Amino acid sequence: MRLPHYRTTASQSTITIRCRLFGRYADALGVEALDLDLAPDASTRDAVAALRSQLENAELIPERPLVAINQRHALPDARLRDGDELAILPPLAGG
Amino acid sequence: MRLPHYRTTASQSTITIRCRLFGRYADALGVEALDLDLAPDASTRDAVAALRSQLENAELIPERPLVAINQRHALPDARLRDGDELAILPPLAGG
Amino acid sequence: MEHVTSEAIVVSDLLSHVSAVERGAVVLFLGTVRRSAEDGPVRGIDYSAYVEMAKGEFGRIVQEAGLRWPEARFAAQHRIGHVPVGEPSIAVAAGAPHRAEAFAACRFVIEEAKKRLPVWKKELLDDGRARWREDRQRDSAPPRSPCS
Amino acid sequence: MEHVTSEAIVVSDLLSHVSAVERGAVVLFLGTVRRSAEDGPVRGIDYSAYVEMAKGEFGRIVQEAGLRWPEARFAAQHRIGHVPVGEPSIAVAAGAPHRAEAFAACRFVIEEAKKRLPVWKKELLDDGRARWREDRQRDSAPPRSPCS
Repeated sequence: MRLPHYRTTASQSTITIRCRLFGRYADALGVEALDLDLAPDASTRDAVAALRSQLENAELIPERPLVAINQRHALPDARLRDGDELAILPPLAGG
Repeated sequence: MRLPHYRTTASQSTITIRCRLFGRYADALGVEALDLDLAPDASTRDAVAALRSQLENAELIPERPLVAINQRHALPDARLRDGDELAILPPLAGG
Repeated sequence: MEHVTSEAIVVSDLLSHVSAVERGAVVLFLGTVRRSAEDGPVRGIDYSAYVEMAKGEFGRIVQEAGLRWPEARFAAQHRIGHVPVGEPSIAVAAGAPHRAEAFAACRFVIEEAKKRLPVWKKELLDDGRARWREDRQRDSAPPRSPCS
Repeated sequence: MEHVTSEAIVVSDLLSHVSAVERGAVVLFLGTVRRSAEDGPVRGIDYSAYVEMAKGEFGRIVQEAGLRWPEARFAAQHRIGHVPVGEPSIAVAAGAPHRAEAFAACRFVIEEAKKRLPVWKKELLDDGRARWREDRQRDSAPPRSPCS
């Protein structure tokens, strides 16, 4: 699968994370996965801000959505590392 | 089925109840049902006393066993009426 | 469905009895004949009952549960006669719109059944011996219905 | 047994997975797709999931339950894809030596699953429309494991 790839910094020193969208977010934005280049000290909050500024319909994603990093629930200000998988989760509705 | 029948009073004015035994009581006493003649104002306690004095091995039955009258749990001093079915219940162990 | 049966309990019958599209939660309890260090070499239990009363009492328990949880539906069975180790001797299913009620209603029925059903068990051991097993108090106070 | 499946849930598989002669109590919870006045004309739900994470998270929940109730055994499945009204979308079974633990352990697993599994539902209505259904808060605080 070829993923959309967005750069948010011009610097050489960036990290790349994989961003995944689910449920109504994936539906509305028309994308399920994309790579994001971020500053090395970026948090999930920065990643969300980048998504919100770059993707159409991304205002559907709240500023502090539920997130998971590398398939574990994470805090909204968690620090990201190069290669992380960041999932933006709509409100959970399992069961 | 012919039931053993025990008279405890000589008076004409008696009530007859049917007494049923279960579980270890029926096992030890070798009887599952019998009729008892009792005074008209008899309580379950009187019926139990009669059983204990008249049947072999009946000391296994406590003085105040768990009882049911007409298939409902009853208090140990409940008043009996002619025709009642009095069940003497070992400690319950269902489930 | 009979509350007291001498046949094997069929779980799927209980589940379908309490299931319906408007009840999104089903809780099932199964009590099975146990064999463990604590219990000794039990190969089965012979359950005996005051059958007419056990049926009536189980019916009253379910009725009381229906008053407490009016949207719930229940299925409840006690098996009597010989029940081999590992097989269910009692089953209670409760279906309700939401899970909190389904759990509470199922728990209510099994707790009341344990306290109130006139049922007795004789354990059958590996060596062929049998023994009456009583786990409850020998008290003469009758088990009280919580609603009466 | 996979924690996330796209096939129909087979209740008997869950029950046999948690049953054993030393565990005398089994509690099963089934969450089924509901149709009621409150829910509207729902004919089914399309469940989607972050599958890899949902499997891992359900596994962690069961593991945490195993630390709390070391003698218990668990089976837990969430079905994804289309689930017609009346069929189970989630099932949790807990087998334990005694019923108090079996009830508590089963309840723990379903409550945690509801809070923590990355699963979403799109209701399919009689008229052919579909709508996302969210019943939980839109909060950004991550669901916390009670053990971490």
